[in-house]
Amino acid sequence: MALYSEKVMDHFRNPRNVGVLENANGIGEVGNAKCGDIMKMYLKIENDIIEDVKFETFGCGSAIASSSMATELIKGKPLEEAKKLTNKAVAEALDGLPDYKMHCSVLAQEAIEAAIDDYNSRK
Amino acid sequence: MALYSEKVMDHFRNPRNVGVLENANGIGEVGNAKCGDIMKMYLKIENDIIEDVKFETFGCGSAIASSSMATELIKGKPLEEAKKLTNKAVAEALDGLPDYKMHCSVLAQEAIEAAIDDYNSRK
Amino acid sequence: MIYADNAATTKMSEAAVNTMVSLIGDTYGNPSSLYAFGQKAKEALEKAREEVAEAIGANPREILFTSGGSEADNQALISAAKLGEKKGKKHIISTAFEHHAILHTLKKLEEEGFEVTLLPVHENGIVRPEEVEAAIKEDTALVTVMYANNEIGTIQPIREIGAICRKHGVLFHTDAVQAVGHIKVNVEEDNIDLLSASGHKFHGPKGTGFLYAKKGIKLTNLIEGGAQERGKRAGTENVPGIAAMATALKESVENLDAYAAKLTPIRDKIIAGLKEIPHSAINGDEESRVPSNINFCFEGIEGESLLLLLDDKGIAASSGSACTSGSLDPSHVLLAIGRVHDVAHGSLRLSLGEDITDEDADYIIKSVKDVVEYLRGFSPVWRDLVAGKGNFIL
Amino acid sequence: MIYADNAATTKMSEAAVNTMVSLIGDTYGNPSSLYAFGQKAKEALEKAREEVAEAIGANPREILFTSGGSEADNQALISAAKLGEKKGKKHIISTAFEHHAILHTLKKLEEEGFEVTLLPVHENGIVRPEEVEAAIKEDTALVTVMYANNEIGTIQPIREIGAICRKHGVLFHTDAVQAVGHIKVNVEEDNIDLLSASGHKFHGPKGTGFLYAKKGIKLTNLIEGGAQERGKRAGTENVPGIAAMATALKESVENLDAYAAKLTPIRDKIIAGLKEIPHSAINGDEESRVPSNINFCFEGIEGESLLLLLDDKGIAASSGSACTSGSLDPSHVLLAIGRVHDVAHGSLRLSLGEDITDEDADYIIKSVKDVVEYLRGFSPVWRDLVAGKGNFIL
Ligand SMILES: Cc1ncc(COP(=O)(O)O)c(C=O)c1O
Ligand SMILES: Cc1ncc(COP(=O)(O)O)c(C=O)c1O
Repeated sequence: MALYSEKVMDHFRNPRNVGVLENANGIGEVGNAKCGDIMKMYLKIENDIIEDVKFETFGCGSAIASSSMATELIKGKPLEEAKKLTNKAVAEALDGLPDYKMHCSVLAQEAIEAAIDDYNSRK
Repeated sequence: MALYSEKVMDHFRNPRNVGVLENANGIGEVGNAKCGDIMKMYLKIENDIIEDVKFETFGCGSAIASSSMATELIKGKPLEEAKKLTNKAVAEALDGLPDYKMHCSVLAQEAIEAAIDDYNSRK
Repeated sequence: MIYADNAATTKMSEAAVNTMVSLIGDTYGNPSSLYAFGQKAKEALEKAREEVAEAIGANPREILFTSGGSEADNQALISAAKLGEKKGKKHIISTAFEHHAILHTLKKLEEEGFEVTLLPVHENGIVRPEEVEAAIKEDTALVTVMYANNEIGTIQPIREIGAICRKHGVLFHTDAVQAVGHIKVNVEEDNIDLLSASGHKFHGPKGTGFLYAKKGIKLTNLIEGGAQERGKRAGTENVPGIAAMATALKESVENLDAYAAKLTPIRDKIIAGLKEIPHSAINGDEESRVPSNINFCFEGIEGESLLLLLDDKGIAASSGSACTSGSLDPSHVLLAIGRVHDVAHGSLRLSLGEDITDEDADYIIKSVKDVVEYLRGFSPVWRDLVAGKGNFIL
Repeated sequence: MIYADNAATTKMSEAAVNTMVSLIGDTYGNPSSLYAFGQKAKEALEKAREEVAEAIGANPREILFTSGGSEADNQALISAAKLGEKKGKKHIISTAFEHHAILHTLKKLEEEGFEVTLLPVHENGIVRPEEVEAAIKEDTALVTVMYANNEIGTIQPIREIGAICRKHGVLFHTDAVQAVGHIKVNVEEDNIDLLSASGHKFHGPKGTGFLYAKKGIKLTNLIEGGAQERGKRAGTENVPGIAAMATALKESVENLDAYAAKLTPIRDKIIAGLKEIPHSAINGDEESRVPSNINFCFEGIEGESLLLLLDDKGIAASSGSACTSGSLDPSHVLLAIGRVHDVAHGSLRLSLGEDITDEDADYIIKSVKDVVEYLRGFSPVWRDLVAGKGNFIL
């Protein structure tokens, strides 16, 4: 009955893979400040593997936690697998999100998709 | 702020002149059971003086207290004075009545009036 | 003092007071606040909702907290009326002896074009299910029948009425203010769509209550504003009060059997004792009656004076006398069961609490007898009856 | 914990708790009951009414107790609308940044055919009396302007607005929920016809409030039923709660000067401290502001995450961020003073309590600075701004 699960609070308080990835070869940004959520994903993809990933987020607790969890879920994974990451998987890995915060997990999925699209477009 | 003044409660708890006056020469009854108040006044008038008075009342606390006080106010008084007894005087002598109970003092006045009328009609 | 007016209000239970005081001290945050301290209040609120729901066999999402029984009654009726109106249904069935929170709301709805049928409650103070069924029309939007009457304590055939309403697809509301916490109430088994209750009637705090609305029934706000209570009742939630109400309800419901076992014989003893008073009569069915309620009419006396003299003897009770309300008419409930004005004025309600003892019962019987006799002693009405001028009604 | 969310709710004062607990124990009777025990409750109720009336310069007969500020707001507006309607007046003037208890009720009235003008509150969050006057029309039934805003704490020129309303014979209501008990409010001097207040905002209990209605103004019931509150608000009165509210109000009003003397410098110190944060801005006028309120926007960050991290540091605060409400739009108050969405999301409200210390202020300043810097550290918005992609708004 707390606002967020322990997992969400952990990822919010100690976000993994936060910051800028200088040598990223796929960058995606979604959301807008007007709506109160922006996520930016930096991917370093090599041999179709997500070698490294970082994120920056302007947003609420669950937006930060969702980005953090999403990076964890794809880091070191094959590109094909990362492509298939769903917002539901992110939310589940966080032990759930309040209904009205599900859009944060959607943003995380979309940020990764955008970054992969960017990577593909650079090839 | 209690429901009734001390005076009302005193006259309610220890009604003066309660009962039937066997040798009454003026009897008045007003009100009706449907409305929840009936007062009956018994007067013994001699030489235009209220020599004795008794009452019976079916009614609420303030009805009983009003009858009691009314009898006190006229007992031993000249008939002319008794005739002039107003409900306001009864209520004032009781240190006031709640607004919605003023009709009880009116009944007391009317009961005395009726008893005097009865006395006059017997002459 | 023997407090025998528990239908008017009850004393808060110790457990309820403890819940309240502890939350006031430790959990005073606003449940809408995000920080942990606010969320603690939210948890207390939702725990209370679960407890209340469980006590009446509902789902927590079906419980809306209000400021009392009156507010719940108003909101239930307004909501059902709005829903009916949308479908062109503007007929409401109720009974002649509902609480004013129902009757006055119905009157307001009548002014807005609704048609209201008030069913008779007969001499025993019980609505007949077949009469409910017969009154249902094509455009009936709602049936609202109280679970137990507040003055005469009669329990209504709610389950049967509920079943009839289900059969005809009509919404069914019950004002269960005098039932919840006193007799078993289960919204599922009793086929109830909407139910009102009030915290202070079952040892919870004053200023608390709840409305049960079966899943799918859209409520209309009485109070607009913040998004509290799923947007259906604005205002910062009285968390300590609500949680205390839940504590009291849980306690009461767990204790229902013991409550009935303790009170029923004492109630019946007092009834038997008061029946010995000549020209008296019990009001309302003797069997289908909450364990706490005793209601009598005594011919030839008036209720307020009876009450005040009982008060002097340390007994707190109530009356349907007109004089207790400032109106000219005695209780509409007593009139509805066929008591004529003359005797309806002379009524007495005793509503017992769990702390009543057998000695209290003896004392009550004796005191009522004494006071009735005393008042009859100078009642011109009584004198005439005894003298054979006019007939006894009772 | 430093509780800096007193605009959301306050802790009950010790005196208020004592009043409540003592009445719950000794005076739990129903004030409508005739016996002495019930009349004792009635006395407590009427004493509370006197205390509340005195605290705002009213007559006891002008005070109606409600379940809170929202109910009082709803009833005030509905009542004034009904009165206006009778005279063919169906225009209401209010402001863009009222509480939702007002705005949503106005919306309901609009649906019923009323015309509503919402005045601007300008950058400083203050309504201009001359704009109120200019908005008054032949058919204006009511002007309703809050006394102090709940988010940005700005105090409105109530007395001037009241005088204008008197001049034009228009009813004037003020939602004084954030003012009563915090700054001086006097209905007589301030030319107020209707005023709403809420107990839990000045250290009284939750679930209590009151509506002041100047003598002669006929109220419309929100809750129908019993004859409580002169027939204008049904439901068994929450005497312990009401009396506790009166105790708290009396205390607060007696303490107003000390309260302002204590809080104002601490408030201003925090404001000065937070201004040091680059690209931040205070929301609302700095002078005409309740002593407890501090409200800032910080560019490049979002409010909810700010709040949660302050919570981790033991500071309970609030935000107008959309994420705190589950809606998509940030606070309508911040939008009303001209903050664009982008920065309105990044707002923080601190509302101080009397127990705040100078050290607390230092700690709050440092904590907010740290958290804002930390969040900006990984905010893509901030990165872009710093990199010169886009312009700073603040
Ligand atoms: C200005 C204002 N008006 C009305 C209210 C509503 O008060 P309550 O939540 O007590 O109903 C509040 C508080 O939430 C408020 O700040
Ligand atoms: C049957 C019934 N309905 C409704 C109410 C109203 O409850 P409250 O006074 O708590 O609003 C009462 C009690 O007065 C009642 O007995």
